[in-house]
Amino acid sequence: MKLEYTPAQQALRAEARAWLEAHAPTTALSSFDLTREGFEAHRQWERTLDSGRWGMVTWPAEYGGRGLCLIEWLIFEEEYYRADAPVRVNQNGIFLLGPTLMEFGTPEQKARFLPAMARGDEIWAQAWSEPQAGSDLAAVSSTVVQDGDDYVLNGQKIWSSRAVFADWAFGLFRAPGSARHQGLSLILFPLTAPGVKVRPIERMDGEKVFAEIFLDEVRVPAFNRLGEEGQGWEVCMSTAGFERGLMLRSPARYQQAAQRLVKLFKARGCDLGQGMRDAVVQHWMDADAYALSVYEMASRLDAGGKIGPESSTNKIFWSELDIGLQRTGLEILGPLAELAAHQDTGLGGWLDDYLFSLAGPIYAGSNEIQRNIISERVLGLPRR
Amino acid sequence: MKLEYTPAQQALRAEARAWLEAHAPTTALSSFDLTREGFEAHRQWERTLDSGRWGMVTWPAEYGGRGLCLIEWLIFEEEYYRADAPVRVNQNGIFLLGPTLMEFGTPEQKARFLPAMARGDEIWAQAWSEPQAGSDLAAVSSTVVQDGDDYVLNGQKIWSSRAVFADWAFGLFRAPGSARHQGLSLILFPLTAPGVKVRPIERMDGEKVFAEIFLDEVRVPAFNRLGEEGQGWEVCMSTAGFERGLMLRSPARYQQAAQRLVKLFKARGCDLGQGMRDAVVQHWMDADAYALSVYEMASRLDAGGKIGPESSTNKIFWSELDIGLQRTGLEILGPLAELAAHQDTGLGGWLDDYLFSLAGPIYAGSNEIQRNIISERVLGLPRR
Amino acid sequence: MDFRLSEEALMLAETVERMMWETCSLANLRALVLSGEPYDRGRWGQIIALGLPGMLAPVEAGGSGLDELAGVLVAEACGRVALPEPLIEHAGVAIPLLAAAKPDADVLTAAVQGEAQLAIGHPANPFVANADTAEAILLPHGDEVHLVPSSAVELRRHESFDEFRRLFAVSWNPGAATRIADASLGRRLWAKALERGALLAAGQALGLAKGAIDLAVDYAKVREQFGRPIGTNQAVKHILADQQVHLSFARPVVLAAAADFAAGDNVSLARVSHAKLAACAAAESASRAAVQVLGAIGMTAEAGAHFYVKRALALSAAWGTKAFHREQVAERVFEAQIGPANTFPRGGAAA
Amino acid sequence: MDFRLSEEALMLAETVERMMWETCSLANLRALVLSGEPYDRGRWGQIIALGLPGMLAPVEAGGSGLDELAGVLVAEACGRVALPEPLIEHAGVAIPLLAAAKPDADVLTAAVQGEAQLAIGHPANPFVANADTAEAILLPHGDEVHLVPSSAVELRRHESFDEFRRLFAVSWNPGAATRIADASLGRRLWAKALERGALLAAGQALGLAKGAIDLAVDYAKVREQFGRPIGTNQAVKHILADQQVHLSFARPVVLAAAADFAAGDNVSLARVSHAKLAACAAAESASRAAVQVLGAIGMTAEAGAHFYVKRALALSAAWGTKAFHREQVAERVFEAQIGPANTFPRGGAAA
Repeated sequence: MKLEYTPAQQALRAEARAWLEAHAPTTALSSFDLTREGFEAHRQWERTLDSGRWGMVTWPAEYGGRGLCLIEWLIFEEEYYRADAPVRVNQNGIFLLGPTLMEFGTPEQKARFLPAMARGDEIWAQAWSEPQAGSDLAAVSSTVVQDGDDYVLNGQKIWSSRAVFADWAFGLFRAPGSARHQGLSLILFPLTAPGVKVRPIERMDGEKVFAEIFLDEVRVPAFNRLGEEGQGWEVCMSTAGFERGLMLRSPARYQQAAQRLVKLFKARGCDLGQGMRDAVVQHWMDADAYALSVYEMASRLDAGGKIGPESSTNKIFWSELDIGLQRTGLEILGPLAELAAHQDTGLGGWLDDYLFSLAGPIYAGSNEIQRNIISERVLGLPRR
Repeated sequence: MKLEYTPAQQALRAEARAWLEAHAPTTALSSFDLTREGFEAHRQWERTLDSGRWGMVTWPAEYGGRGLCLIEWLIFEEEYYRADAPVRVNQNGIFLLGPTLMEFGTPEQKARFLPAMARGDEIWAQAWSEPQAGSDLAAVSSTVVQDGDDYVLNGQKIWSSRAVFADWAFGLFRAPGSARHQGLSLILFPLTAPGVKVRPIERMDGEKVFAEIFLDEVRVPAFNRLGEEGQGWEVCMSTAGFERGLMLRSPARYQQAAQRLVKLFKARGCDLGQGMRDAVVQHWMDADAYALSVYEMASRLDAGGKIGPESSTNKIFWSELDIGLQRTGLEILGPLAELAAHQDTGLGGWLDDYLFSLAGPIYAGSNEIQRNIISERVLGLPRR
Repeated sequence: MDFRLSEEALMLAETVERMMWETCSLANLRALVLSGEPYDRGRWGQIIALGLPGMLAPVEAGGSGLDELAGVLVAEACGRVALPEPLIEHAGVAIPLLAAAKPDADVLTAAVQGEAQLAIGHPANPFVANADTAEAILLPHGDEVHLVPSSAVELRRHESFDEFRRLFAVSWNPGAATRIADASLGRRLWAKALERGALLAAGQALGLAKGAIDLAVDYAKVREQFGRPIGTNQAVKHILADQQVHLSFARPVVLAAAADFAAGDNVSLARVSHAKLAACAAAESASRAAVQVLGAIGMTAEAGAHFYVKRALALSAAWGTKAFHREQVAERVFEAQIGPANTFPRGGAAA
Repeated sequence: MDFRLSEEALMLAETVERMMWETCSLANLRALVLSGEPYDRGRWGQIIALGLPGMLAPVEAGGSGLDELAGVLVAEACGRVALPEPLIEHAGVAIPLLAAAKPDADVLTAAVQGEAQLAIGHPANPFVANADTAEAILLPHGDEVHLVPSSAVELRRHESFDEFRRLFAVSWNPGAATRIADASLGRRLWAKALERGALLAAGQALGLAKGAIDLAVDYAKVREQFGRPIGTNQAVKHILADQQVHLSFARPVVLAAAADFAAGDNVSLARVSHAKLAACAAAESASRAAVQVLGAIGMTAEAGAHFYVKRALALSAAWGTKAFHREQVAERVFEAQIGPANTFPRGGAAA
């Protein structure tokens, strides 16, 4: 064990810090889930990141990345959150589709999709879920049928993050008549294709975080199938493991939130009841524990280890940490907590983050599913 | 709603208070689960209670009781705990077998068993569980076979409270070959009968709270069957509902514990961390909420209502309240918490009560079972 | 000693509940959001028809003269459907305050009849809820109470995430003409209003918890995953069973606090605070459980869970923060008689 | 930056674990309780054979000179089987203190070789554990450190409910002959000993949590109720999954605290405290979960769960209470640099 950064790692941190200080927006961009303008402002930021080669830092250099290992990625993320830089509209590309393309894509597919993704020219929505398939993803029923050199897609997707304003989407489609995990293929399709209709779903606070996608005889070239025909489940599981596990929630996010919470408490903590200080300290500890645990996991993976079912513990821990931390922020705000916009207070953001946190135990496999996974695959308890 | 006591209720309280002040032991009796001496000292206290007609206050006068309604019982219990009077060694009789006898017993059975129970001449153990039947009581396999005017019992019981020193026991026995809820009978048997062997089971702190009972060709008269042959499940369920619900844990117990906790905190709360005061207040509130809820339930039952599956919420609430409260007591004691005997400190009792509390979520149907009951029978969720 | 609700109380609760169910479905709530209207005039008409605006007002003022227990039951029915109209603050807090301060105020009669709405700017709350539809607002100046016509105030909207809580900062000029209670009386009236606000928030919170549980149970019965209703999963069952436990041990506290409200001593104050803490905790927990059981759909504006999430969160900090109420309980616990014989210390059981 | 354990560390852990599994089964623990002996001489011999008593002692004193990370791994292996012998206090706390205060003490060599046991009466702990089998005891007089032979003390037993923690109040007469560190040095040594005691208690607690989880999992796989293993119930599964989550997010903290122990600044102190809090919470929760999963049998002296319940409870209050350690973390949180770039603030990342 060696808990010091190498000189190269320190140099990376310094470089990232300097670049972010020079380039990160000084005022918050408006939400990419609320308006086209907000979305495009975030696309612009993706382009700026790309111009500094800070967009896809874990990708290989040939696709616009820096080939950073996970420890280095953590360092970059720490600096990114320290700089209060914008949330990544490109997230589905960076963490979900990008790595999947690199693992399962043909050279032609990689050349076609990865650079455009890195540049922010094509921003991706995910299209996993369906009305009858939530935590039970194998129940998807949207279909794919080959017709000459094309695929024809039909069906309905739901809970597609970014789909309202994004350019492309990727999703699982089924050969008609196939059952459960068989006959699935992962298909990429433009959200502008004829036959695609996108209906925004408003989150409880009005942000269009999700959308439904209706597909009616949508025609894409066979080129757009990622992985083998019928191999969609395996491809998708590799992506989902990635999503659940290490990558989606970087510890810096919670460390920054814990820091904000400490500041808020210092500013307003005069008569908050005696337990509040303990709660603030506990959240800070949990954020720290999450960071240490991710460093440990990153060290293992960088050395060639595989991410296994223990990633489910991550999902549970960060999602509960997030809710608790945001809730304590609201608690400190007291009767100001319910304000949707903090016109004068300078105390904004807690409510948004709280609402966002409520989705944590639900998406990417509900925490109930994660607990099943831990008990069966980590602890070895019998399935039934 | 009328939250004042009637003059009669106030008079009852005054009478109980005066009697208890005159008669309750001023020093704690030694445990009835540890030595024969402790057990007999508690039997003696039962006799004293009976002499004042305070032993079986909810029983009809003809069996040595006062026919108190539940509200009056609550008042008596408040005074009993206020007086710090001994834990009742007769508990299985008062709350489990007594009421069952009154509901299902023949006049002859009542005459034979109830007065001796009230006088403390016969102290009862319960003998429900078996090694292969814990929360799944219908899995009992001990047998009962009629032989002329006798029943012959065989099998093994476990987790029998009081069985180490008690005189009699009651338990479920099965007609050979019968399945699950059928063919069960509730049989009363003397623990001194030939063929009965009692093996104490030590609790983790050495107290012999439970025992195993081995029955080898134990012969009892058919008179000892309570309820109809094969009706044992129904009889037993009526008893178990009673056990789970209102009666077994009187709110006064927790109110007294909360009061002790407040005293302990006042005495030692100087540098206990800021959240401890909040925790103490929360436990007090929970004890108060439990009391109010039981008063509400008692009012309904006194007016002819029936206790239903909502009694499962009681079980969960008091068992979790108890653990939390005792644990906070230990927390306040800090490094003194682990002392089994508080020779000099005068702070004893918390550890015993904590260990006792750990059994709360387990016995009389584990809290997991109670949650099933609430979700299925109160909320109407589908069984499977 | 009888903890049961009277026949009249049960009948009142049933009547109000039925009206609420008929007029305030999820579809009604959604339609109101889309309409941009501040409240539903049809439903307000029904509320008037039942005489609810005047429920706690003295009979002399044309009210029904009901007690806080009745108020809590009505509040519970309102919470159960996440009622958008400000009935509870109007009828439960503002009218009793006005009736105590200035029983001959013109607007009191109109308010009791539901023709005019009253808003209240209590010092414990940073904003005045629903001031825009009020005919007059009760406002503090130091400890004084002022009754200010809406024509004499300037309102600045602060957006609550609860679309049905329209919050305003109020600018106005205090003067002798608007003063209806001096500082000495006002201090007592504001304190009483805070307690009443807290108690009725607790009543609403009970309803919110129940409404959220019902929503989740109904969904869990029909939504299928892995080929069977999700409600067959023990994990889902136990989440909801726990909510039922919270609710079961909050409701008697709220009822007892209401029944004992008039006493106004530290025992009664502590119980109101306990009621607020327990009921709001139950509502917040149940509404979050509903989101979790509904899954992604629970996060949307289309499903109803968010109405419960938002109102539960808003009420838990309104009318006194958790810290304030915990301290009010602590004062009883550390300063007054406690222990087994003190559940109802004024009921003849003083230890 | 590499969070992985070295080959040597892993090998050490494996060796000690294997020895513990072979010599310290549940049956061994029960037999020891029945024997009335203070410890198992055979197992102590094996512990000596592995050189564990001297693991943290300097090489000059005949020790292995291992670091705190090694100490934590050994402590974890001890916790996993709820080891009765006082190896961790002896080798992990007392010997380093003695070696720092009086490296030429005769008893040091014997202690390093395991021939003599040392006990320590740290001011943070009200009693001296296992003083009856010690050859000498390290005791405080004000801030001074004294090394007192067991022949010069009088012991009074205070019964712990953990049958393997034999606690004593010690009467003795301080004098120049027994003093091995003056107040100024002593203050630092006692502080360091407290941190070391806390860190190694955290290490043991990790093992306790793991041991308790294993016990419950093994039982849940075979115990049948309603015709199938209880481990097929989601309720049981999720209780145990939660324990695994607690453990997973305590262990890296303990390892990081050990690796950074030498720094001794407020960052390192806060992490030791965090490690103690998180690991003891995981141990207490897991041991209680084991009782719940085992059901009534979990409450008995026959099943092993109680060894974990007792040790977890005892360790969580020993070597600094929760309040003390929370405050030590709070000092860092409120006084020092925090935020995303400060996970390892001495690692070149100062913000």
